[in-house]
Formats: sequence, C-alpha cells, structure tokens
Amino acid sequence: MNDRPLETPARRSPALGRDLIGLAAIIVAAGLGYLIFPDNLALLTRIIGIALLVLSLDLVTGYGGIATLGQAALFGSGAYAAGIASAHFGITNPLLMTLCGIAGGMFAGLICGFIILRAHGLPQLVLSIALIYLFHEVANKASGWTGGSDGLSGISTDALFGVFEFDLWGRTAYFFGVGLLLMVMVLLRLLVRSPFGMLCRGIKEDPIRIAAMGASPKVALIKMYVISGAVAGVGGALNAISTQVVGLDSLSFTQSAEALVMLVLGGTGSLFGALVGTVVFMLFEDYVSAANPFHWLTMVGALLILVVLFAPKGIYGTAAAYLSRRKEVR
Amino acid sequence: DTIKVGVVGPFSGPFALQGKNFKAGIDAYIATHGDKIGDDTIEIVYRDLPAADPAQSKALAQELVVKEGVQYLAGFYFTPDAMAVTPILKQANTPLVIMNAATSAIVTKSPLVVRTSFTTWQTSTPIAKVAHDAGVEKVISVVSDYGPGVDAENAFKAGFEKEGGSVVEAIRMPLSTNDFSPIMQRIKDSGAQAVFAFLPSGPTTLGFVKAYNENGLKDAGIKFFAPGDLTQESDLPALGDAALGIQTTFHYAVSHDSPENKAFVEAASKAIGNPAELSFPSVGAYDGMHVIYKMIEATGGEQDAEKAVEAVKGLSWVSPRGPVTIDPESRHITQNIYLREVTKADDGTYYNKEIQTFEKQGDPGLAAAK
Amino acid sequence: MQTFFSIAVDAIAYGMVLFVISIGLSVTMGLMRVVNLAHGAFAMIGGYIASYASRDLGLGYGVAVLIAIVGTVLISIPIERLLYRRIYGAPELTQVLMTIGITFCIIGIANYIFGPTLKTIPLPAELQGSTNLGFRSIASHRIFAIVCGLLVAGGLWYCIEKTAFGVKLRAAVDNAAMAAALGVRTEIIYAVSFAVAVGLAAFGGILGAELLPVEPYYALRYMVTFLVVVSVGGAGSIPGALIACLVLGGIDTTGRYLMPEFGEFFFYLAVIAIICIFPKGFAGRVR
Amino acid sequence: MPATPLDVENLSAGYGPTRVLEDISFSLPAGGRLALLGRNGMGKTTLLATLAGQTRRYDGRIRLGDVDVTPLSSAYRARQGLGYVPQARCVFPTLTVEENLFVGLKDRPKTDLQQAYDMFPRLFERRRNLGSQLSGGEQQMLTTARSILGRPSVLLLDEPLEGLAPVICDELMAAFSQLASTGDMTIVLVEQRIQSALDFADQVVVLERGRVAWSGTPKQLTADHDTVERLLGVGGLH
Amino acid sequence: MTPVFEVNGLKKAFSGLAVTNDVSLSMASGDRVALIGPNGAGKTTFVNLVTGHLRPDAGDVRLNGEVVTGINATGRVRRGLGRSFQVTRLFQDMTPAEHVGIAILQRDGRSGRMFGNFLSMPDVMEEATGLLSGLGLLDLMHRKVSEIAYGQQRLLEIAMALALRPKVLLLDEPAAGVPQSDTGRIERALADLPADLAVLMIEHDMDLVFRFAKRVIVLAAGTIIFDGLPSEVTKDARVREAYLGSYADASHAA
Ligand SMILES: Nc1ncnc2c1ncn2[C@@H]1O[C@H](COP(=O)(O)OP(=O)(O)OP(=O)(O)O)[C@@H](O)[C@H]1O
Ligand SMILES: Nc1ncnc2c1ncn2[C@@H]1O[C@H](COP(=O)(O)OP(=O)(O)OP(=O)(O)O)[C@@H](O)[C@H]1O
Ligand SMILES: CC(C)C[C@H](N)C(=O)O
Ligand SMILES: [Mg+2]
Ligand SMILES: [Mg+2]
Repeated sequence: MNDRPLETPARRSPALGRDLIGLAAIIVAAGLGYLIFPDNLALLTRIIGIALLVLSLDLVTGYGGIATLGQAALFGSGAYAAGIASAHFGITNPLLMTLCGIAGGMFAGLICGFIILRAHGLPQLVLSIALIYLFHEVANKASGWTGGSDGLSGISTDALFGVFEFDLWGRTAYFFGVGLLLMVMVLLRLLVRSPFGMLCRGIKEDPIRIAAMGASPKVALIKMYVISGAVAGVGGALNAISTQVVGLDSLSFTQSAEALVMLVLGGTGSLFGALVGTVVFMLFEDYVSAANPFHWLTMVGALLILVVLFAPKGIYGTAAAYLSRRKEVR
Repeated sequence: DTIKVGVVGPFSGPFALQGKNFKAGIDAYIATHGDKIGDDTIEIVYRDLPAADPAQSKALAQELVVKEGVQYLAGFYFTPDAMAVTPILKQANTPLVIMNAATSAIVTKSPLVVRTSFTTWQTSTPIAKVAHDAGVEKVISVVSDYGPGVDAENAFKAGFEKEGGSVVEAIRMPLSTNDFSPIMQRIKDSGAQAVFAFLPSGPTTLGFVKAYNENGLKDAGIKFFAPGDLTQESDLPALGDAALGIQTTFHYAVSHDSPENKAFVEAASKAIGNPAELSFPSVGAYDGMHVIYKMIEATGGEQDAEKAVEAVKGLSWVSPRGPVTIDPESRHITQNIYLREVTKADDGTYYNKEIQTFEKQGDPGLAAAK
Repeated sequence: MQTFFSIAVDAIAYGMVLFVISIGLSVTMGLMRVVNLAHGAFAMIGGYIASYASRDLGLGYGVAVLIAIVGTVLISIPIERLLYRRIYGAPELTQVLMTIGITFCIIGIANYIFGPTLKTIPLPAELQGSTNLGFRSIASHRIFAIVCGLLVAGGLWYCIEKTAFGVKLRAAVDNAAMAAALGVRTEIIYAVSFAVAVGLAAFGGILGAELLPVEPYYALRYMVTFLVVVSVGGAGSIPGALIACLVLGGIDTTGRYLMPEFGEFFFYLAVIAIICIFPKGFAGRVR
Repeated sequence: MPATPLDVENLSAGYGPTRVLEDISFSLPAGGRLALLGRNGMGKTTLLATLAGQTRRYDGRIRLGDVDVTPLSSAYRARQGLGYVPQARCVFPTLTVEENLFVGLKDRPKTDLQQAYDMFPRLFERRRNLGSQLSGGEQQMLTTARSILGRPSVLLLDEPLEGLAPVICDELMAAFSQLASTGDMTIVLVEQRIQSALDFADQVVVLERGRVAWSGTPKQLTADHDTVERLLGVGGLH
Repeated sequence: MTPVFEVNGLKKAFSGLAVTNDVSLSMASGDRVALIGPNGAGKTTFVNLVTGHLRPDAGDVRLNGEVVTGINATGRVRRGLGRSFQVTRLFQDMTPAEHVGIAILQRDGRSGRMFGNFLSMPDVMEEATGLLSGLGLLDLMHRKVSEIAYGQQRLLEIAMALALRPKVLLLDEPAAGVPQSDTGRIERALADLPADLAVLMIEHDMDLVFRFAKRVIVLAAGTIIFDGLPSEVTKDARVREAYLGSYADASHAA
C-alpha cells in the first residue's frame, strides 16, 4: 500500500513515451515512403486516405465493438461532400474542402450510428450492409449531383496555402495527407485514452453493465460514430482532393469490406494496428497485382490466411503482445 | 529505345474475362506486327483495376506515367476510370487510347483521348431501325440502371421514335438483379410487341435470357432486341439454345468473315489460350495497338502527345471488324455496325451470325448530348 | 389478382432457391458460430464439379449432383482440418479475415483452372422447359427447387432439434469446453456439421445455378445476399431462414415488378426495417 | 492391488505462459472424499481444470484408474470416467434443461434422466426452460446433476454449493456422501464454506500459491489452528 | 418521511409462470435488509424489475417518492439506484482500476470527457485506490480482470457498485464464490457504507445475512412470506421448511 503514490506516474509515462515514439515512427515512415517511392506518391497518398478510413473503422469496431461492413458510407460521404463543394459550389480551397468532407462524414456517421445501433452482432452487420447499399443507390440516383456511375468529375483544387499546386507528381497531395494523418493521430490518441475512450471500451465488452452504471451506451456510441465520421470524412476529402474524381466505389460494400480486412489484418483496437494493416495490405496488393495482374488475388488470400494462423491478433496486435511479454520476462 | 505503354484494365475480379481479352488483343497485335517500330521496342506495362474505381485508376495512371515512364496510356474498361485519367493527360504529355469504355462524353474531356472501341449509342441506335423494319411499333425498354444502360435506353428511344415507333415503357433495373421473372411479367403486362434490353456482358445476361424463355415471352411472340453486349461470344456456350434467334447489333462478331479477322482470331485465340473466351474487348485492344503503333511511327518515338494524336486523326484502316476510321473531329472510331443473330453452327457451337451491315456509323451520342 | 398470384409464385420460387443455397450458411453461422464468408466459394466448387461432370464427362444430372456434393465435401475436409479448426471460437472478425482469405484463394484457383467464363449445368429433360400452372407458366426446375428446399428444411430441422447429434452440436457450440468435459468429442461433431454445411452449399450452388450462374467471382458476388438472408432469418434457425427467404424473396420480387428502378433501394430499406423490428432476426436463437 | 481412481504426480500447469500450479501430487482411494481448500486465487479452480484437461500442463502425470490420461483431451478423459462441475456455472444457455441433462447422459438411455429429477425436483418443473432462463441456483443444480448423470468414477466439484439455499445444500452434501460411500465414486470438492467441506471430507489438501501447503485429515486440520489461520485466513473451526 | 424506495403490487410472469406475484415493500434510508428465499423464488427477477432490466406486468417502483416504472435502467441508476450482478459482469480486458475509474467518472458526469487520462486525475485515482484497497484488490489494480480469480472478481463487482455512491443499493449474492476468509472484507465494506444508504442484499450465506441484516424478507414462489426481524425468521416454520433447513436447527442466529 505504500507504493500507491508511485503507482500513478509510473503508469503514465510509458504510455506517453509510446505515443511520442509512435508519432515519430509515422513521420519516419512517411519520410522513408517519400525516399523509397518518390515516383509513386499517388499510391502513398491513396494509402493515407484509406488509412484514415481504416482508423475511423477502428474507432467504431475496435473501440466501440460495433460490427460494420458499411464504413465506406462515411468515407464516401466525405469524399462526395468535398467533391460536390468544389464541382458545384466552387469551393476549391483544399482546407475548406477538407472541412466539407468532415461535415459530410459526420452527418453520415450520425445517420449510420442511429440506425446501426438498433441491433447487435450479425443483424447489426447486415444493417450496415443495407446502409452502404442505400447510400450507394442514393448516390447512383442523384446523378445530377454525383455524376452517378460515371463518377463525379470536374473537381478542381487551389494550390495549398496558395503556393503548393496539386500536380501530377503528387508531392503536395502527399505532404498534405501526411499532415492530416498526423493531426488525426494526435487527436485520436488523446481520445482513446480519455474517459470517453475508456467508456467505449467498456461498452464494447458489456453494454448492459455500462448501462447499469448509469451511462447510456447508445449515446456514447453515436458520439463515437460521429467522430468516426469526421475521421473518415478527412480521408474521403483527401481522396477527392488528390485524385479530383469521386466514384461510386468510394461508397461501396467492397470498399467497406476491404477496410475491415485491413483493420483486422493489422489488429483491432489499436490505432497503430489500423495503420499497419492498411500499409501492409495496400503495399502487398500493389506489389503482387503489378507483378501478376491476373492471379494476385490468390496471393492476397494466402496472406490473410497466414496472418490468421500465425498472428491471430493481427500483425501489430500480435507483435505488440509479443514485445510486451518479452518485457515482462525481462 | 524502349517505349512503354501502360494498360489499365480489369485483369482480376468479376470482369477478369474482359481484361483477359484486352491482353489477348494486344498480344495478338504484337505477335503479328512485331514489337519493333523503327528502332524502338514496345513494352506493355499492365495494371489491374478489378472494378470501376476512378481514384485508384488515377493513382495507377499517375504511377505509370511518373514511375514507369510510359509514353502512352491505354485500356480502360469502365467509363469512370477513363474519365478520371483525362485531367492528367496534358501534364503527363501522354495520349489516352481507350480500348473499351463506351460513354460518348469521354472523348470531350481531353483532346488527347482517342477511342478504338465503340459507344453504347453507336451500337444501340441501329437496332431501333431493325426493330421497326420487323414491323414492331410498340417496344418496352429494359436496361441495367447505370451509365451505359441509360445510354442504351436513350439511344434506342431516340432511334426508334425517329422511325415512328413508340417506347411504351422504360424500365431500369438494378445491376445486381438475379431473378428476372418479375421483369418478364412486367414486359408481358406492358402489351409491347418487343423488348429492347441492355445488360452488361457477363453472368446476369444468362438469367435474363433464360427468364425470357421460361416465362413464355418467346412463345408469346414477343421479340427480343439488344446491342451485342448481351450475346458476347464468351457467354454464348452458357446461354445455349436459350439465345437462339436473338438479334443484336454490334461492332464486332468473332465470326466476322474477312481475311483480317481470320488472322486476328487465330492470333488472339493463341494469346488467350481458350478460343471460347474470345470476345469484343480484344478487337478494341487490337485496334488500339494499331493506333499506338501509328502514333509512335509519326513521332519517331519522341514523347509528344499532341503530335501523336494529330497523326491518327482521320486514320483509316481495315480492322478485323471491317473498315474503320478515326473521326478527326471526335477522335472516336467510325465503323460498321452489324445486325447479328445467334445461330447454332454445324459443330454444335453457337455464334453471332452477321445478317446485315450498317455502314460507317459515327457516334450519335455526341450529337445527342449537344 | 392474377398479377398477385403471378408475383407470389415468382416470390416463392426465388425464395426457395435462396433458401437452398443459404441454409448451409445458417448452419455454420448459427450453430457452429463461424462467420463463414467462404460459403459461396463451396457452393461454387459444387457448381464447377457438377458442370464438369455433366458437360465434360457427359454424366447424368443425378450422378453429377452426387459427385459434386461428395467432391466438394472431400475438398473441404483438408480445409476444415487445417484452417477452420483454428478459428472455431475465435473472435468473429478473425473468422471474417480467414474465410475471406480462403474465398480469395478459391476464386483465384477456380479462375486459373476453369477460366473466367460462365459454366452451366445442363438440366435433364424433365426439368427443362416450363410447367403450366393454369394462369401462367413457371420453369420446371424452379418447382424442383421448391421441393428440394422443403425436403432440406424438414430434414435439417429434424436433425438439429430432435436427434442426439443435434443436441450435442448445440451444446458444443454453446460451450465447447464444457461439452468436452461431459465427454462430447467436439472435433468430430464440428467436422461432421461442417461437412453437412458444405454439402448443402454445394447442393444449393448446383440447384441455384440457373439463377446464379457459376463463374469464379460467384464466391464474392452473392456473399452479401447469403449473409442477409441468414441474418434476417436468425442464424441457426431453419424455420427462420425459410421465413426470411420467402419474405425477402417476396419483397424483392414485388419491388422489382412494381418499381424496378428502386428495387434495390426498397429491398435494403425493408431489410433495415425488418431488423429494427426483429433485432435478432425472425427467429434468432437466444444466446 | 487395484489402482487408485485418481493419482496425480508432480503436476505443474497454468494458462498460456502464466504458471499457476507447481509440483502437485496426491492420490485418492476408491470412494475417497478430498476437500481442496485455499484462499482466493490460490489455484483450486486451476487444479480441477487441469485434471479435466482444460488448461496448459507443463509437467507431471495424471492417472485415472489404470489409465494414464495425461495425453488425453478433455472429452476422452470424460469418457474415461471423469466428471467435472466447473465453478462458473456452465449450463448450455440455448439448450433446454432436459437437453442439458441429455448431454450429460453420454450415451445412456433417456430414462436415466429421472435420477437427476429425483435429486432436484425443481429441475423437473423447469425442464422445458432454456438454460439461460434459469435462476442462479437452478443453474448450479443443473450443472451438478448433469455431471452426476454421466456416472463418473471421479467427480471434481468446484464450489457446488455456491448460490444454493441452505436446505438444498444439506440435501446435496448428503447426496454426495451417499455417492462416495458406496465406493463407486471418488470426489474432489472445492468449497468456500470450510465447515461443510470438512464435515464431508476424509482427506484435506490446502493450496497456497499453487503448491500443496498442507495435507492431512479434517481432524488434524481442525486441531491445527495455526495452519487454519495462516492458510485459510479463518479464525478457528469447531 | 417518504421511503427512499418502494414497490407496490409488482407482478411478472414468464410465459404463464408467475415469478413475481404481487410484491410490495418499502425501505427507508439507512435500512439494511436481506432478501432470502429458495432457489428460483424470484429474487433476481425482483431485482431486475426494480432496476429496470425487466418490465413488470403490473405494479410500480418508486425512488424517493418518484415513480420510475417508466424510466429505463440507466435513468434509474442516475436517480441513485445501484446494483451488483449475481453472475459477475466485468470487462475482461480491463483492469480493476479502470473499472472503478469509469464508475467514478460516470458518477461525476465526467465519463464523456474526450481528453485527459483518468490515471492522471489525482482525485479519481485516490478514490479508486481507496476503494480497491478496502476490498483487498490493490495488488491487482492494474492486472486484467481475465487474469484474476473469481472471488476477487466478486469483490470488484461490489467496488464498482460502491463507486457509484447510490442511495439504494441492491446486492445480488455479493458473497457467492468469495471464500470465508474474504467474506470478512465484504462485511467490512458493507459496514463502512454511508449510514443513510438503503441496502437490500440477496444472499444464501446465512452467517453473513444474520450479521448484516436488521430486517429479513423471505420470498417464496414469488410471494413475500415473511418480513421481520432476523431473530424471528428462524422461528418461522414455513421459512424453516422451505429454506433454512438444518441451519435453523444449528441456530447460528444471534
Ligand atoms: N485465464 C487466466 N489467465 C491467467 N491467469 C489466470 C487465469 N485464470 C486464473 N488465473 C490466475 O491463476 C491463479 C489461480 O486462480 P484460480 O481461479 O485457480 O483460484 P481459486 O483458488 O480457484 O480462487 P477462488 O477461490 O477465487 O475461486 C490466480 O492468481 C489467477 O490470477
Ligand atoms: N426469461 C425467463 N423465462 C422463463 N423463466 C424465467 C426467466 N427468467 C427467470 N425465469 C424463472 O423464474 C424463476 C425465478 O428466477 P430468479 O432468477 O428470480 O430466482 P432467484 O430467486 O434469484 O433464485 P436463485 O437464488 O437461485 O438465484 C426461476 O424459476 C427461473 O427459472
Ligand atoms: C457496355 C460496357 C462495355 C461499357 C463499359 N462498362 C463502360 O463503362 O463504359
Ligand atoms: Mg476458483
Ligand atoms: Mg438469483
């Protein structure tokens, strides 16, 4: 009992240190990416956009315990919001477009959260599937606004801060993306450690128990969904800004399912897991599909199976568990 | 020098067959014409884009240009994917040779786009005349609810009304429809004498055609007209007897009777492995390669997109599908459209038998859009 | 009125085809608690084998069906031993990852072996053509599917609810460790159930091939449909799945008839409404 | 000489990498009644679970009668005559009471179910209810009855009295004594109410941090105030 | 003075089986009541009806005079109704510190804060450590719940209920599975409860019941058959037969 005063700070600093190391790791990885793939920044930017989608999915699935195969609804809404702002309303400032994306994502998050939380487990999964198809259908029908199945084109973007053009080589888009990702990561680290983050983890494990403590799981999860929408919206907006088109695929079941696969691949319930999963999956896919455009799917399938067999908590999750065990032994 | 051509298409996933046809057409062209143009060697870099995904399409195109240093972009099965690439062409200084994507408007998005395939307007307009000539006055139109489907509906309607007929009802059904019985019921109830249908080539056409037979529409004498997507050669073995007698208009039939086509089919069959898989995207790709070769000749291997495109404007040649010209105005291909009927050959296989030719058809879609 | 009957007939026929294809998934998901996204892949394998046996080997329909079911089960045995056994009881998302991986591999392999074209399974003469119901005609093979669906539903329901095997299976699913402690050999129970589910998948794949043609992408193309049907019914419940198939088939068919352009829209809206009213599906097993 | 029904030698076990049990040995004669005592978290549950084959064993041997069951899985140990009533009430929630009992029957005829109903009439009243709809005590009755139906030669009971009304406790302990006294069943009992456990047992093992800290007869333990105080944290027994 | 807690004519039947049959009772602040009764008598069901986890067929529940029958479980907790669960319901992946932390923050309306870490909030940590050490869980404070023994989990259940500082506390078998050596801790924790808190405890451990309760209510087949002083309950013939058995003979009751 005499170690009580020591307990608190001793618990805190490693977490903070880990956060800093994590952020440094992202910066280093971003730099390395730039050096290793200087002429494939478009891919890296795309990875960042999807990473934001996967992060947003992690918030609801990994931290909130909501099974969803419809997360692209938030991502696509962000993308369309940013795209429509530019193509139809002449809002071409990338920062403003990002804000539009965030708003779009949050709005979609509110709708989805409201509906999805009406069931649990498998039916919940199906609700999310139904939702993503509805979003898709709406976007398909509203072709005057969205361009329908031909995609929304005609998006133009001003230079960032009036100086950096979004050009063919994609440097601006890449650094813009890295900047957004870092900002989101910092905010999310704060969020998941906060009382609210802890509450959500509790809800994930046993919502009834949380309700018995006087908290409303539903309200908390809807909040989480809206936050998740903001994150996904950033990703969608980044996608719209950097590629200047938005297609129906950004609102598709396939996109949602892929995001889920990436998340589980990296490891749910940890922000770095989401990042690692996205990067590994997309780089792997890019590599094998370029190496053999015809039969690469088998390789991806094999990767997924191997991960389940040898890293059942996901790549990052398993590595982290291994490392912490090593530490304990020492 | 090595000149790289970046080809983007669906090489895996649900449309892998079409991507495979791209590759077959390209391989056939290289096999018959060699991989050298002057001192330059041509090299194809493939990138897979399994389904319509414009963002990914643009990223791939950027990568091809920046990293692989391709001088030409080609392929593109889906309209949105092609659309997504048009904004970067100028800065990349690369022409874009479209080997399939069939929406009229693509060529207007950039002066560096050339198309060697077809448009849905182009293939769907003549069938209106066919229908009318067959004595049909009232038609119901049934299309898949997406860009090309809507194009087909409009093209047919425009054509058919010009002939003096009327489209009594226009139905758009979701792309993912599996069971077409209720649609057939609608067709029956509409009182139309014939149905005009557009579905993208692939699995769903099977269900549609079977439902047409099984629900007794064929027996009731309701005629069936469609553009050739519905009876692409690779789907025919599955459709079997159900498809017999269906009339479609299209720019290419594998059975087309000409020495050019014989040579092409032979080369392409070898490239694709299984001749039964050969279908229309292969000829778009084959002619696309022809255009690219001409461009390379004209520029002497230098990267100059404008000059390259300039060089092929008005270019005419005899393609496996028949005589074709690149329209200097629109940079879209002017070609013959054929009326074909699904027929059983002596060896028990099915093929599209050409029975009528509409010569030198341009793209009515562009005009309609104006 | 005639239109109404006509739609009803279509709805029942379509619903029963869905039922036959998805019921195996209801067994794996509801009873074995494995989110088996590879269900469609096994249905597809069944379809390919049947197509190969009847088209290329020229065997009769019945024989081809039998060979296909047995063949699919044989193929599934090593997959079950090596892969599925590792994910029984694992978190659902891990199961999703594994079974999607398996699906990708099977798609790739099917594409490699059979090529990307459509494959059909020629029907015997008795099942070809249409049967006249008086007010309309209906494809004979659909009547066959309805009959098969009812037989499968009855047989499965009996096995699960009334036999010792069914009780042991449900016990093993509820709490594998406890069931083992009572002497239930859970691996054997699981292997047998898995084989049954795969056999049903193959059978459904063959029976439904007229509607959902066999091609490599089959495994993913219809995944969502199967998933929706099973969950709306309540995973693990045979009557639930039957009701779900008929209701969803009905909604789909009616929507497609009345306003095809919004068919998809209303279908998914209906799914949302149903789940909001029955959050566990029509007959979800209480957990 | 007939082999002892349960013989444990140098057993070490735990969960994953966490070792909980170290070097545990004891053996029981036919009809033996062992009370396994120890404070919270000392490894009683872990020991029973290890005997039942549900944890990771590092070392040691377990024999059931003449059979070395060490390499056997849980199901095969059960088929060798081991019964296990775990601490967390493990009813099958989606099965009815009757079906729950049916699983415990192993392949015996259904008429044997009557034995369970005789023991707990309450279960007969509730036989069509789902396991998840039972009250806490009813679940406890069901778990116990289910194991006894399998006629195990060795029965491991982890706090079987938890949540049962005092009357039922009396009846149940009497029933256990009865089963053991015929010599067909050997019982290992973990129980928090030390007095009940000692009244029942003829042999006691006390665990302390995963090791056997004391063993002897109930009488010896009652006399040994120091041990009782130190290992069980209870101030004196009578 | 209005009772802090009152139920009137509460009824509940599950598919025809009447489990709660017209139960009425009231408690004043500071009451220490034990609810006992045979297995399946309907005690847990009663608690669930009171907390709002089940909807009664008839009757109403009042907290501080306010009818809360139409308010959901969460709302009732906010109005000062706390409970523990008969079968532990804990968050397997979280530590005891976090369990108690959430409860404290929730009570103070701070659980929605999206920044800061409770481990660095001195007031929360102090209260949490205090609570946990009182129940002997200090050493395990930062271990995952999945790794701690069952009896300790029961203690944590109680810690969480206490952290909410309810006005009325319903404890469903708090000592089940807790070894004798540790029931002392529970007793002490109960004894330390604020004097104005009304406590209703369900328990089958009669020693604990008689040491704790100032009033005993016996429920059998959904009906209250006894409500009175502990010293009298052992004398009631019906209770002895239906419930106490030999315990009454041993007359442990003081
Ligand atoms: N799943 C697990 N993983 C890791 N450690 C565990 C696990 N389960 C239990 N333990 C640890 O093993 C030790 C023994 O636990 P066990 O449940 O066997 O105790 P017990 O004597 O039965 O206690 P109780 O009287 O509370 O039931 C405890 O310290 C506990 O922390
Ligand atoms: N959802 C339900 N459906 C049907 N019967 C139920 C349901 N829930 C409880 N019961 C029955 O109601 C009765 C009362 O259960 P309850 O849990 O209230 O008993 P209890 O008094 O708490 O008993 P114990 O002391 O054993 O915990 C039991 O017989 C139980 O089987
Ligand atoms: C009809 C298809 C060949 C057209 C193609 N899918 C497009 O998007 O343009
Ligand atoms: Mg224990
Ligand atoms: Mg109870």
